[in-house]
Amino acid sequence: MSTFDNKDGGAVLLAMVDTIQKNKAYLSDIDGLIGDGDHGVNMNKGFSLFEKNYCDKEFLFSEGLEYLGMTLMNDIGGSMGPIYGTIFTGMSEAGSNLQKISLTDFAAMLENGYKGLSEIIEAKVGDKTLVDTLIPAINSLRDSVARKEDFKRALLKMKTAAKAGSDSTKNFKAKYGRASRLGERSIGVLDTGSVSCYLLLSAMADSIITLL
Amino acid sequence: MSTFDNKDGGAVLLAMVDTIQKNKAYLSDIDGLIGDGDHGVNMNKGFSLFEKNYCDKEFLFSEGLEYLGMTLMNDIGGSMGPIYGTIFTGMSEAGSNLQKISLTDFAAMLENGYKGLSEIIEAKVGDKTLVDTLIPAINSLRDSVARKEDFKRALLKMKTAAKAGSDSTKNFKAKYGRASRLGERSIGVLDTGSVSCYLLLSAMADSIITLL
Amino acid sequence: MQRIMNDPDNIVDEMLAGFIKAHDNIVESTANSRVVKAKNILPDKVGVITGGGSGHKPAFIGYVGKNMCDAAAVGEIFSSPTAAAFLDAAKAVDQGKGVACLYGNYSGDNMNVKMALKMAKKQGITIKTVVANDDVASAPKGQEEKRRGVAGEILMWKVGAAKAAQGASLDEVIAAAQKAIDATKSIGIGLSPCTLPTVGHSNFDIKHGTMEVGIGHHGEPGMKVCPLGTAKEIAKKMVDIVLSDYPFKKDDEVVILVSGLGATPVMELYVLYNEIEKLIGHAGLKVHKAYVGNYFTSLEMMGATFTMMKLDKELKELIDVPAYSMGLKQE
Amino acid sequence: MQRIMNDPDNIVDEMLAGFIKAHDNIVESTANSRVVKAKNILPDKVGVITGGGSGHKPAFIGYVGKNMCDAAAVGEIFSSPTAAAFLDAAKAVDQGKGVACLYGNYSGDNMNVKMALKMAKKQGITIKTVVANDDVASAPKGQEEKRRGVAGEILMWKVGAAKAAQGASLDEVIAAAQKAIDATKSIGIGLSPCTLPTVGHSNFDIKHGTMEVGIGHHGEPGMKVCPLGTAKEIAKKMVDIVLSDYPFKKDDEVVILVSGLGATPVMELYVLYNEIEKLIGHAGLKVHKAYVGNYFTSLEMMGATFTMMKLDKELKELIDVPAYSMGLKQE
Ligand SMILES: Nc1ncnc2c1ncn2[C@@H]1O[C@H](COP(=O)(O)OP(=O)(O)O)[C@@H](O)[C@H]1O
Ligand SMILES: Nc1ncnc2c1ncn2[C@@H]1O[C@H](COP(=O)(O)OP(=O)(O)O)[C@@H](O)[C@H]1O
Ligand SMILES: [Mg+2]
Ligand SMILES: [Mg+2]
Ligand SMILES: [Mg+2]
Ligand SMILES: [Mg+2]
Repeated sequence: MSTFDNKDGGAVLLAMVDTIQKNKAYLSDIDGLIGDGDHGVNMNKGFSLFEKNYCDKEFLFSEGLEYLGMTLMNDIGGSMGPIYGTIFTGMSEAGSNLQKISLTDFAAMLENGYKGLSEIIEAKVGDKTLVDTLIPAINSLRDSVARKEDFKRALLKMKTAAKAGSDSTKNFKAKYGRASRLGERSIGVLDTGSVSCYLLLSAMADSIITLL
Repeated sequence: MSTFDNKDGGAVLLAMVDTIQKNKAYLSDIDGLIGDGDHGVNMNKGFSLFEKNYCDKEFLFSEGLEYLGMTLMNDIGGSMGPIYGTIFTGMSEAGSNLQKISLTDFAAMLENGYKGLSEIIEAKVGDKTLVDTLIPAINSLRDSVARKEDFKRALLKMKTAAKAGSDSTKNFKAKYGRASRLGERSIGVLDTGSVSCYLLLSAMADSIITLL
Repeated sequence: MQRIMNDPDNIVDEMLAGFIKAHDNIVESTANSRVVKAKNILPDKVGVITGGGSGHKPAFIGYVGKNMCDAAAVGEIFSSPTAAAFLDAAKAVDQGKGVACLYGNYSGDNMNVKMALKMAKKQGITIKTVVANDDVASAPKGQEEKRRGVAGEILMWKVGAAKAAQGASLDEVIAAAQKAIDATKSIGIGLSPCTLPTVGHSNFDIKHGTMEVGIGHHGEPGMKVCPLGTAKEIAKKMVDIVLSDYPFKKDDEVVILVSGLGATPVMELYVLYNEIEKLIGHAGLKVHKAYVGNYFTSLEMMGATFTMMKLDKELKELIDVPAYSMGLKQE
Repeated sequence: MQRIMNDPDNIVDEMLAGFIKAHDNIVESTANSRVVKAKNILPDKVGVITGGGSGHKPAFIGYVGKNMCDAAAVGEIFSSPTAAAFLDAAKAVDQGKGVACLYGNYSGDNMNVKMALKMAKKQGITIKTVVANDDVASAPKGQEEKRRGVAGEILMWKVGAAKAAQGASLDEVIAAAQKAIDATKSIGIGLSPCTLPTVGHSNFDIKHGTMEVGIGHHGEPGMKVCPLGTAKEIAKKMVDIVLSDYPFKKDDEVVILVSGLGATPVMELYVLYNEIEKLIGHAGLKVHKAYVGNYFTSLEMMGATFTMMKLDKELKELIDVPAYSMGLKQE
């Protein structure tokens, strides 16, 4: 199948929650190297709150993204609240009228998520932020759409691209967030936001694949 | 000679100033072991101020003690101001009508100094304070008076008694001042106030001997 | 980490509970537990709100009170409040005359305020903003819009809130607050780092015997690390940087604010002010009013900030309006 | 030692110069450079003075002001002012109705005040004293006269000064201040030591992960060293010690003062107060008023003190009198 049902997508959200919870310590540890060591804590707080508030409710994939996004925005604050909140609510917006979600739809959703994000942050590729994960992922999906590739294959390629994007942050100097304090000394270490972004995209991909 | 002229005694005061200035670092170092490390600084401040204000004035021994005592009391504060201030003004009071100062007079002066002190502090022999120096010195002088000893010999014996008294503080547990914080751990170290008291008595003795 | 706390994850909420109980004559809680509101707000006036991360006491909630901010949104330590908190703060004090949101230039705060503005618009509430950017060390001259807000925010709040208390319109309040922050320059020096309770160790260091000139309120990097100078030398550095960033001129009247960063003994702030005041005098400026104390801290960082605001007739009058908040009480 | 200072030997004088410049609406200097006096003292009233070592900001000069102390004698850091300074403080505020000298129980202060009293007598000035001894940790029950004075002094000053402002006689002022301190009990916990500027290193240590219960304001030894507890546990320890030292009874109204020792972030003081307030509530007491902040510090020590005063009608009325000093401003 080359689509999945929007109404089955609740599972995708739970997979995203799960990966954040499992990687809480890992994300904080990476943040500890050049940031303030709280990224896993921050993310876990928001995702677990979403889980707590919505675990016994039924929702579409697009609705779940809206709920998660609003939870992050309304209860987390900081930078992560608006950043991931904007991405997820942006995705939700672009998918809200869909019954079935195709590769083209999913790519459009993620693009709309980034569109919202780009209105509130300045970071570009190479600035050592989660943008370094998000943009390669979006480009990979866009490319797969152009090539009319299979949804599953596209998702697997997106994972690879996101991973490479996240890994690339090792080579960059941080320009935003607390790591920017270190300047040159931030080189050689992953950006924790790019890792959490990869983990989330990866969880989405794996979970969607089971629904195809 | 068994007396010295009160009017020659200004030199004794200068010898006292000199010993405090020379031992500033030493006294602070001892205080640093179990106190707050400022005894040399405190003493030097007071004695040097006295020197500055009175170095070009003529004064009797008894007057000089009054000036020094008042300087300590009026400009130093803390505990040292009133403690040494009281001792010196007390000595001055008992010697103020004398032209010549005999061993008996000197012993009476020091005793009167301690009398004033005992009205403002509670420390007794064995409490690891300058009282451990002062009391043996006074007892030694009193003993020499009874034995009708020569002034010089009495002063030399007083020095020995004062030194032994100061040394004895090593065995005691501090009960007053900041060293009391350490309790048992204050044992094994000299009390800095007992050392400054010994140095002052010693300087007085040596200087008086040159006037006899 | 020698801290008086229970669960570090709850430190902000517990602090708020204690704060509201201790100052129930000045502030009260609202339906949003992360919004603190002044008691007895004057009727029929423009609302004045602020908000920011925690760990800066008295900022931000310490500047909620009579003739000061009407409400503040509270974030986690060193982390922006949520958009919802900014919105709820505005809603809690809106009397139909609009709300001035006066906050500091940090990316998290900018994002959350931006989103709050969107939501407010949908709900028919008018919020206008002034973004404090008084920290001259955080971007070069000419790029003032990139600069962070630091202790100068207090003077911005004082002025904006006093204007609102006088019955001014939203645009007038915004104009006064904007004028205040435009006339206000700050510089900080850091002498020791601080530790986030949730993290347990500091994520930067300041070597003994050195100081970081231009450090930010969360340990953001300064302009340079220098050997620790005397109070006189520190004052000279700070005054030079501030004076050369703005047309402060002979005979100008100024307000000075010297704030500790947390752990520096207040005695030293007075020693520093003593030196600063002399230099200001030599430059021919007149100190109209001085605030010295722990006005805007960064947990237990050592160091101080120096802030100077150039007065005109309006700013002077507004600075002199009495105020009564936890962090600023003035007759 | 990361300090903002010039010559450590001049730190007190430079601090005073800065303080008097910054607060020239509240205080003024006197002929004795170590005596700070309130501006515009009410005519024809009993004088109220205090004095103590430096390094405790806002204490002592921060409590000189309107309806607070009329003058304070200033000592070196952690060292008593001179007898002459106490005497000059008294002379500066004596209006022929006598002077109440309200100070803390330390051997240096006792000696110097004693000598000041002698000199005052010779000069025909009547000084009566109240010696604060609120620190329950510093001597066992039954030996209250040996106890040190700590943050409770602030409540003693508040009460004594308010009484004097109401036109009371010297004996009435002394009686009110004595009643205040007799009804006031304090306990401190230390979390980190402090360093005297003239010395350059701390002369005691508090191991990480431990706290010293009952520590004094200069690092005097406490009752015991315990593992560092949670805010809840710390509050429990402090409240238990204070409640059991005095007949605080159900339905008593009390004033609570939680002061930081210097470097503990103010946020934590509110977390602590939040716990203390709950325990006080459980004990059936009613908090009439709470002061939370850095009211009586010890340079950059970490830790906090908890002080509680039991009110009667007179004390309550006096505590509620408005005041305006650098360290305590209240409407
Ligand atoms: N201004 C910004 N623009 C883009 N990304 C940012 C910005 N600030 C932070 N980030 C991202 O957030 C991550 C850190 O998140 P987190 O640790 O939760 O927040 P904080 O930096 O406030 O502690 C960084 O690794 C980076 O990817
Ligand atoms: N209450 C006291 N009674 C007697 N002697 C004291 C007392 N307090 C301090 N001393 C003496 O003073 C000495 C310390 O003096 P100094 O270091 O100048 O003062 P401080 O202890 O205030 O730093 C001690 O060694 C002790 O001999
Ligand atoms: Mg982080
Ligand atoms: Mg963070
Ligand atoms: Mg000392
Ligand atoms: Mg000492």
